[in-house]
Amino acid sequence: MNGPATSKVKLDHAHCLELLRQMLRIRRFEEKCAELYTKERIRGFLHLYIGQEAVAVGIMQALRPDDAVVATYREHGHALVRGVPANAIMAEMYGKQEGCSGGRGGSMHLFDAATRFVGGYAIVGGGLPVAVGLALADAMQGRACVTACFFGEGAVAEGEFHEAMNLAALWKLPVLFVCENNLYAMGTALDLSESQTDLRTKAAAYNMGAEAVDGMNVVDVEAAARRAVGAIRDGKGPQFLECQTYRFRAHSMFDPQLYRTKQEVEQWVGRGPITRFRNWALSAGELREADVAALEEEIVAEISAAVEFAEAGTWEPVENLLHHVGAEKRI
Amino acid sequence: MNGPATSKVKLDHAHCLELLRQMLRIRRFEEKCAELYTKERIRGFLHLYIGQEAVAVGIMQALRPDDAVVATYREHGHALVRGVPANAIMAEMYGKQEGCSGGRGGSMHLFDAATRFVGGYAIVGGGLPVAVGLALADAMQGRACVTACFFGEGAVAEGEFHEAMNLAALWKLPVLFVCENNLYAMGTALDLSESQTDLRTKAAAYNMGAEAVDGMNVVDVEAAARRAVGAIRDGKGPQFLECQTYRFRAHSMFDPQLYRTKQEVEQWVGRGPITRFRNWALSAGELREADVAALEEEIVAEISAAVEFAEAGTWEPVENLLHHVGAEKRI
Amino acid sequence: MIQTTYREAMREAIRTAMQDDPGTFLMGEDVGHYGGCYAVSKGLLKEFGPQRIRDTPLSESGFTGAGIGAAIGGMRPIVEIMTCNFSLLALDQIMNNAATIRHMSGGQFTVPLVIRMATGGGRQLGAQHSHSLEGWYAHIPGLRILAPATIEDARGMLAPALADPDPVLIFENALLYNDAGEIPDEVSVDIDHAAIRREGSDISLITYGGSLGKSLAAAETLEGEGISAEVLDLRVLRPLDDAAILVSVAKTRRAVIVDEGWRSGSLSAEIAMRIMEGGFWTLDAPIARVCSAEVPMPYARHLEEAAMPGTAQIVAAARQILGR
Amino acid sequence: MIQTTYREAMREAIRTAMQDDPGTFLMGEDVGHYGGCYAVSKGLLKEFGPQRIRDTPLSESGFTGAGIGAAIGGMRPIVEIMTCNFSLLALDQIMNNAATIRHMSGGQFTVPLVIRMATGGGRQLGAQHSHSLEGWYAHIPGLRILAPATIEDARGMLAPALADPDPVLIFENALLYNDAGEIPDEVSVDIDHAAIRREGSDISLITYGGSLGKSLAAAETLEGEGISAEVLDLRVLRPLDDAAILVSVAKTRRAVIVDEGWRSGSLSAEIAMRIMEGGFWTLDAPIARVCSAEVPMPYARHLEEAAMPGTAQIVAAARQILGR
Ligand SMILES: Cc1ncc(C[n+]2csc(CCOP(=O)(O)OP(=O)(O)O)c2C)c(N)n1
Ligand SMILES: Cc1ncc(C[n+]2csc(CCOP(=O)(O)OP(=O)(O)O)c2C)c(N)n1
Ligand SMILES: [Mg+2]
Ligand SMILES: [Mg+2]
Repeated sequence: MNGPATSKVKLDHAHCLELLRQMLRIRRFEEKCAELYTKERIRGFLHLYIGQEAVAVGIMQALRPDDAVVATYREHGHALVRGVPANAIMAEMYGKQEGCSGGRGGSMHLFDAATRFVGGYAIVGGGLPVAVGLALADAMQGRACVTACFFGEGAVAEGEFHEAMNLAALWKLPVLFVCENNLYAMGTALDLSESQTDLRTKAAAYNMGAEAVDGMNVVDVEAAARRAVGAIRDGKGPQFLECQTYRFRAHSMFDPQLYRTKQEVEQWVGRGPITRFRNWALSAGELREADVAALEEEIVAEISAAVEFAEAGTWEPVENLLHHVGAEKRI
Repeated sequence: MNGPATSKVKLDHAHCLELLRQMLRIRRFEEKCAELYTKERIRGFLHLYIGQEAVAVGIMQALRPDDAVVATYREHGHALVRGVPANAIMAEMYGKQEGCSGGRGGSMHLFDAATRFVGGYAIVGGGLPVAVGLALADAMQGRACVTACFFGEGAVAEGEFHEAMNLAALWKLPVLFVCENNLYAMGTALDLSESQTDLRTKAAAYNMGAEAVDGMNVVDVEAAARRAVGAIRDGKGPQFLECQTYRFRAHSMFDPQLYRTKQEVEQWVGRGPITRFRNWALSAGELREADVAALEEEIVAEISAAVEFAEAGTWEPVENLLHHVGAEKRI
Repeated sequence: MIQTTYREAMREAIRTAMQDDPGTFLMGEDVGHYGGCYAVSKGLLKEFGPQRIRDTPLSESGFTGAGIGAAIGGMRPIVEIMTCNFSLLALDQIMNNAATIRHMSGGQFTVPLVIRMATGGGRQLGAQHSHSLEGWYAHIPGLRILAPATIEDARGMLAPALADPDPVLIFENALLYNDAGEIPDEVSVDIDHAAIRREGSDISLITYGGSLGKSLAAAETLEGEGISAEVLDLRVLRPLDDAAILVSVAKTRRAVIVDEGWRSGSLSAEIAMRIMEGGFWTLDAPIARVCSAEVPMPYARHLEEAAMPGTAQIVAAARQILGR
Repeated sequence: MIQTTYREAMREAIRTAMQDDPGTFLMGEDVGHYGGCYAVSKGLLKEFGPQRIRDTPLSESGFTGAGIGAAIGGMRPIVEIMTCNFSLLALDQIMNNAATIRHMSGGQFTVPLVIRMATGGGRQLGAQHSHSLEGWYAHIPGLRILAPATIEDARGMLAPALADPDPVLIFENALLYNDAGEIPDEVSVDIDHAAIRREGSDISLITYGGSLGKSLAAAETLEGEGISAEVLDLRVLRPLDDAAILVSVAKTRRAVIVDEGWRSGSLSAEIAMRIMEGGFWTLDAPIARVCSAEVPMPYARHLEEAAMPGTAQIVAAARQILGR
């Protein structure tokens, strides 16, 4: 956990604690989600982020409150780290009106105006043009904000990726394109979806700055994110960041995972971002076992509170069915 | 007209005559079309190829009869050189049932099964995926054919370009992507549509072989096409060829050309592919004035015959309106 | 009164919208340097500059989605898609994002976006450039669909569309751009109601967009035959102004719907069904419709004419209903 | 008879098609290594290899267009688009190319392509994964639209679809994949006609796809109330089997149309209009319809259920028409 990459990251006790806290919050939150899904409290599709936590946590360190975030259907982690209350996220997964999208969106469509979390999008690639537009609005209104846009490597093949990348670069818009390369799009390995698997070459085709980073190393991700966001704020235009990571769980709860071996998964789990960072922080003396134990306790409490909140949540009256289709005056 | 580029091109009298003949056929044919458009014999949109003749002529030299061609709405020249009879093309522009598309397609949709001319497509970028599919069909059926796919530089920004390029490269399909970079997409200059204007970098993003060539030099284009098609036939996968050229006329007959200066146009007209090649061939002694005069005569004859044919053509009975929507048995 | 054309009226509407709200900008292919593929935005680049009159690359999905994001971000974008034929490339952004984001976010984020596009056939542009899809778009919840058929609506519909907190699609029939006529100095129209363009008592001709002129011409002819036809211009295709439709049919007890869309699944069917649902017992005869033939548009002029609704067909349909 | 499921029947149909014609291949996202997003193609990669069971990148427009080109080139491709929600990304290829190339080329080039996609709501997948667009696609000339609602049709429709010289779209309602039942050893069905799934004399319930089961259940309930409901499964949404619709309504003189599409502009309107055009005088009551509410699909289960056609609503609509 050293070398130039870490240079810009102040790894003091407080920060190490924060990085670990956020990664653990995601991990424990989603483990609970998986459990609740089997109990049918959460329905629909459930895409777990477990294994990729270092990406969302590392990137978010470089963002300010007035920046915007656009994510995918695999966005619980991003929403949590961005500051969307666990209560509101869990209630949304339950479909309760206390949810962050009022129960209308569900797991794939978390939204939160307060933190400028502009959505989980479930059409692969569909969020990218929206992110470009958010950045355009910021630029035209003279707001020095960045829009961080997360997507998987599978989205790179979509025409919307191509059009959004070109537009952002052409108009020098403040967008951070974060490609979470977890090697698979559902069951399709990267080399079955891209003729050129070095994704930085894509950015080059748009004349856009690009970097690839070990997405299992939260410090490297944070450092890279700070460099990229810094470049964007310095007016160097949009940046592309490939975070090389891995999805430990199935694509969704319906995936038999015929496309990869147990061994491959185990190897990656061994390099897990949380274990790795925790062990390093402990050995480096930045954290003590007690700190970690305290964190775990705090997080267990937060999550059980979230479940209670969701359980206690209420169903939107069915008479409201046609709400939120258009402005009230129009319906 | 020498250097390595010409190495593979046998510039004897016969071939020089042929190259000039084809370029002149396009030029004269379209000059006639423009005239007929003002007389309202030809209707709809009319996109002239004048100025870009060296591209279609140079590329077609590298194709065999069993290869396929996919083009755009600016495709009269491609169809002519490919061997679609001038009579059938002109009749199509008239909307007569003797036209190469039976009068159903018009200027933007020339088709001819006999020469595997699989169409003019009027949705920018829309022909590319079709070309990939034609190549896939050839590959799966063990036919050693190449599909030449022509499109303008404006199409490069479309998602369909991105998806088609990746698919072709991923599956190593025999497609020759010919990008006719005439610097403008209607009135939009390349630097207003692409953040990276070196189009070869696009091909690199798909791991596809690419070359840029002077599209005003028919010999250079032929040489590049022979190299690219050779590579494809040698199993090296699809190739991308950027032909740098210029459109002498308006985008369509409705274009006031506010976006470029007369001087710019004149400069390019000075470098015109026909004048340039004719003068070279004359000075090189490959052609004599008498040859050129004879060509002009022959072509004038061919075109007036085409006009006569079109004028004499007949209107499809209106009772046939619903024909060609589906197979007869289905209607 | 002002003497103008449909094209100039639309340009004036854009210009005043740009002047009234610094958050409004126009984005699309060739809206700037070229002057607009139908010359609607001619001169605006010079007046407002490249920041607010944005030429885009050929990326319908990309810039439509950017318009959605910009609208969420506080701007009031006008996205111009050259023609509805190309809007198919942006349909994911339109249906899956523009129409759903308010709903998916539980009302937290709204998309005050206006998308303008040319529509319709009749210019011998063939099968890929002649679609008339506005009625088809009217199927999508979360969108408001406008079809300005008069110069006044061309001038007046944009302002309320921009004021609408939700996405509004404006379909401009390309054959109307050259229509010339007079409009009031101050145009103020709503985007909620249909409008009776001609009063009548024997039969209702219900139409919109490019077919209004043909319907009015048919009514003229019918009058000569002693048939009093009312012409209702829907103006707003979604949500439909049911009341106006039912009131007219309750009066005339007969209707012909004129719709440039392909017959099957065209908006004409929805209108007929609404009448059946709301006014079945007032009908003296089954409703008839005149639509486009179910064929990709042929290039040949005589075939294209035969494929599209024509005044003669409208007159014939009306006569038949009235048993003449 | 064979005991099977809708999913297996579809897989069997693909397998036999692949065996019968070396020119047939399957192409789409995750059809191979993943086994198909709904496990329809599970095992086929092993059996036929990666040349004929092609995993594609996430490029709906690209591989759909490639399917069009391959069909023109002599193959008989089956393109799988995971769900109709994503097909919006391929609409340019479907409407502007697949549906028009035969016509634009004056009949020289044909597109014998089959596109399969899952459709429908009811699984709490929210606003971007719950569309039911088959009725909407039925608007497009040049396409044949199929909606297999039974295991037998799941097994039998693919062969004639592949034999068809023109593009055929098959919409598989995702809620049907687990349906289990018996089908004959040899299934042979056409792709031209509607089918009466239950005889009746008092009222016709006209439906298709995912709503067939609900309509049959409604008929069951109605029978208990002494109402004899006929259930007509359209099967083919384009071209519609007008004769079958008119014959049924001529017999029952009343109809309820059940359609999972959003109400406005759904296929239900077209069917009603066809009845009005062809059987107005045989109607004893206005036609009613039960459709999806005009709202992007909400995630919350109770709201999703309220948004979609339900058996109770069908029963209520029938009762009302019959004045019970
Ligand atoms: C346009 C589109 N096509 C297909 C799908 C179905 N689908 C959902 S997620 C997914 C894989 C996406 O992979 P990637 O972009 O790498 O993200 P990851 O799931 O790995 O995080 C697919 C094919 C979709 N949601 N949208
Ligand atoms: C998808 C789509 N968008 C817009 C248009 C309108 N249009 C027709 S040609 C053209 C410019 C294309 O430029 P380019 O690809 O460079 O080809 P060129 O006309 O220069 O030969 C445009 C915008 C179209 N036909 N298709
Ligand atoms: Mg992935
Ligand atoms: Mg160009």
